[in-house]
Amino acid sequence: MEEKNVYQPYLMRIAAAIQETPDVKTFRLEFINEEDRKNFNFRAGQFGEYSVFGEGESTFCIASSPTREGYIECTFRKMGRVTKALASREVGDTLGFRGPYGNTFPIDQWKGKSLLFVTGGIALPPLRCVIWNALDTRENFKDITIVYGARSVQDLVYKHELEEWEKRGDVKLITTVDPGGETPEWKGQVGFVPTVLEKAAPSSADTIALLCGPPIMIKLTMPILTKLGFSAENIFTTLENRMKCGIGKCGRCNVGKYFVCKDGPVFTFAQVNQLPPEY
Amino acid sequence: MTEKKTIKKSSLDGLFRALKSGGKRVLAPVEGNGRTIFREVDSYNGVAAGYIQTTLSAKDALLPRCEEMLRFRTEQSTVTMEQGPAAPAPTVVFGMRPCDAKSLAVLNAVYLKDYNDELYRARADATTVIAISCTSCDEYCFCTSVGGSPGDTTGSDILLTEIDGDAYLAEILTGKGEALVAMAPDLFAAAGGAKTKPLADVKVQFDLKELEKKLPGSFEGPVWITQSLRCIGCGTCSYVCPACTCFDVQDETDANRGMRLRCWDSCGLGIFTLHTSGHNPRDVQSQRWRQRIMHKFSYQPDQLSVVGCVGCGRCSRACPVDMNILQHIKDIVEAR
Amino acid sequence: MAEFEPKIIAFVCNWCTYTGADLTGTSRIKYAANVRIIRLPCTGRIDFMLLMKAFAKGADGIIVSGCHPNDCHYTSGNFHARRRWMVFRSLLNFMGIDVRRIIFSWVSAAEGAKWAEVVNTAVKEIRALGPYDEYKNLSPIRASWRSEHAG
Amino acid sequence: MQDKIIQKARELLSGGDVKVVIGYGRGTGDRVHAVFVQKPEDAGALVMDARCLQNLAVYLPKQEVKALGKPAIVARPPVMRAIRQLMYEEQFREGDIVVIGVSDDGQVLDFPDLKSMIEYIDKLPLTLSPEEAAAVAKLDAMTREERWKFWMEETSACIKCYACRASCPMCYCPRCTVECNQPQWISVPAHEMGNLEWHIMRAMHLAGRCVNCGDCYRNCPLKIPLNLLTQRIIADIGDNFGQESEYVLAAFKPEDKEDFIR
Repeated sequence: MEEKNVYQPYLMRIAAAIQETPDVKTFRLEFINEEDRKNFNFRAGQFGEYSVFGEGESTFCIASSPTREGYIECTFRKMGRVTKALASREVGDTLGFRGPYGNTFPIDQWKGKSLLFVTGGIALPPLRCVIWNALDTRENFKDITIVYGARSVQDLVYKHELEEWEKRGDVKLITTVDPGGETPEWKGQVGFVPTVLEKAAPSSADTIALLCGPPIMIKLTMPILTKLGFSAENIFTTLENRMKCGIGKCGRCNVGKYFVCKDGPVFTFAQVNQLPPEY
Repeated sequence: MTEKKTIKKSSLDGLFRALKSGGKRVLAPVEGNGRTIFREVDSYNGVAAGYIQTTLSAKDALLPRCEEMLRFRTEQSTVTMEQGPAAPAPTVVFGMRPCDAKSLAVLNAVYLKDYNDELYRARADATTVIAISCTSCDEYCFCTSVGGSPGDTTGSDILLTEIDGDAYLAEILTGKGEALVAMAPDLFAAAGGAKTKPLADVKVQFDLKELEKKLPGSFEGPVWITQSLRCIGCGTCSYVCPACTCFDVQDETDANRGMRLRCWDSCGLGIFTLHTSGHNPRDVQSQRWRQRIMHKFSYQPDQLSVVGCVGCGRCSRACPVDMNILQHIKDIVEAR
Repeated sequence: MAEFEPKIIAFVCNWCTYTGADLTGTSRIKYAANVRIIRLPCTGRIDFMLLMKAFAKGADGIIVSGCHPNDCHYTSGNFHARRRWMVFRSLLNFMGIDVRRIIFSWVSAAEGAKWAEVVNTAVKEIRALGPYDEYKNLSPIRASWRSEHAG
Repeated sequence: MQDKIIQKARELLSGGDVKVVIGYGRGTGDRVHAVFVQKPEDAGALVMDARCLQNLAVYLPKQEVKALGKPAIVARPPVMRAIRQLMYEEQFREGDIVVIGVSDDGQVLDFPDLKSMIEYIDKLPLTLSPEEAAAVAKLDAMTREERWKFWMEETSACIKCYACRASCPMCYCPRCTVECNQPQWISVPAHEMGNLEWHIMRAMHLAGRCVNCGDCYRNCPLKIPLNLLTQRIIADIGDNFGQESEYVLAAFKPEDKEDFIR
């Protein structure tokens, strides 16, 4: 007779952990309860609330692709109370997960188009979900271009996957690090993402752009994308506001009449431009 | 379906006792130490009367200031969920004002839309509201400006209105109300021609439609800074508000047992939206004040078809720095 | 029924009391095992918040101890601490918190025997006062635990 | 008195150095509230009477008020004490603020600089009024159990709206201890433990700094007598450490009382 408490997380076991950078970690989480695993599904762009019991919950996107079933992955930077606690957890430990929440990237509508991913630092994880989703259904898309930058070589996340993408013939990957962040062995570009993007000048014809990064990067990259011929309707991003509930109740992520958690987090820049600047 | 009966004021104590012995927790306004707040009572003795408005609303009954969301136990690397919060006690809230009863519509809209908040719903289901219509008001009241009235029945299960002869007219509005009457049927008499005393004369002070029309265009206006320069950024307005619903979530532990708690939060506090990185989408008080007004009078009407303000005037009464919401709204409506 | 064994948290300075407590051990002086020692650089670092945390987390009593006046490794840490303790103790007392449960002492590095005596006396006194449930049960998690076990 | 303040404000604003006068003005109903007068011709809006109790020093660190430029502030003795303490804590320097002083007997005081204001206020030691002292003594006279019951009853009414903190000129930290969560020093929710911890912490962080303006109590929506806590501390400090213009808890005397230490 008792209905499910919407705030009750699934119990998850850490199946694998990767130290991406000195302060960024990726966990692969598997459902402890078989029933939960069977009933669970999500789509690219959705997020969840990850619990460290006793410390609280933290919000991240699901960084793995829905095409890879049976587990989810999350990538986070050690920053506050919960992420510090998360970072101290190890393979085999139990965490909580609530979700999936929020809207999705309309990948189905992008069939037959090219995709351009522009991202920096810790903002790659939300797009990684889409990248793998697209790569796992590669036949549905034309060109796939990824422009990814970080402060330094050390700060690049998913280093192994970057290598893998590099080696694949069907992805054009441009990696860059900020001036001064390169190492002697660094073979990628040196420079800020907007500059590198402008130089690479990918075509906007029949292309969807996905832009995700720190506010300053977004601010400087938007004019470049516009110059390259992208309309605001064809540039997608995922917003990140402080959240507690993830389901439109706690009130934190309210921007204008929308809740980033419920009506987002995926928005086109045409939509973002209509929002009050409170994100 | 409204059925009308009467109940003598002298019978209220009997009613309280009947409710109590029938297994109900009865909350009623009690005055003392400079505040009138809803507290659990055993009898009608000591229940406040004649208050224009209680210091805090009865929101605590439906959305407690601190509420258990879930419970867990940790043993090394494993976590087990424990039996969650006990079912809320069947509760009667006596003496809400009609504006407060109307605020339940806002709580319902927030907590039951899209994702059903079972914690809230269980409390709402377990709660019966006996409201008392207003025969007096003060300069802070403006229920009639936001679609309410001193005798509004919205949200009440039973509405009491004073009649001559030290009695109340009882409008039994819902099945829950009927069930309460059935617990002490002898205390209620037929209404037959009962004449109610005049209700408070709360004047309409602004045009709500005009305000809703005006707000989206005034986001960038200077009015927010001007109005909120004196705002000191506490959460009083939100916490005394019957219709404010925002919350925080906090984990607390004792050795290997833990609890996740939900507690009130306020958009007036800077930390509400502060990211761990230090970035704050609403960095200064004027933005937070704007959010408060926009959320109640623009976003909620747009998204939930409900106005997030019932005109109880508590925020204005309690504000340390006289941020009078009515005055501010009037100024916004009148601004060109 | 077994005698109540109070949990006591001792906040001590690194230079005097901690070393003194070490001496108690090396001198093979036995003392009550109810005390968990937390070593801090100086009594000046013993913030009142630490004491509150100890009570909230279930301590029945607290010992705060450091260098005698004029012996502070940092010259004046204990003098500053003394003023704050005085104010804090008075405030707690004013709020109805049982200040008999907070024992302040000066124990030097040479006073191994005094440390044992301070601890033993504290344990005896706090045992007589009983568990400090009044305070620790204020937290909802403790309260719910309590009500379950009462039922 | 009011006319003198208006005249002074007008002069200051006309002079060009002062950009805003923080004072009291007519509020809604019969209330007064803080006003921020920026033009000499608006100075007539300033009010000064018995209702003007808010400690306006609370606005001095506020970002949007700072943005208006150099302030002059209407200051009764508690406000002057607050400014003195804020200066001691290096929040302001000489020349940052102009003070339009108002003495307890209603005289408008002309302070050419903050140094002269400090000299003035140094001569007025902070003591409790007989009524305040009596209220503190009443609690002192209770048993510990009675005091505990009293404060449990009072603090359990607390909703953690932080009006006490927000209205206090001494609570200017950009991040309050209750917002520090590594570790979580104070329980955030307004349950009995969280409330008690909050009020102990608040009072302790004001020890030796509180100017006894009474805003924490006046502005508490639940009328919890919080100022009794800081008043107890003021009395303790007066009794034990004497009156000093410097921050007494950053100072010490070798002979300070230690009868409670074993």
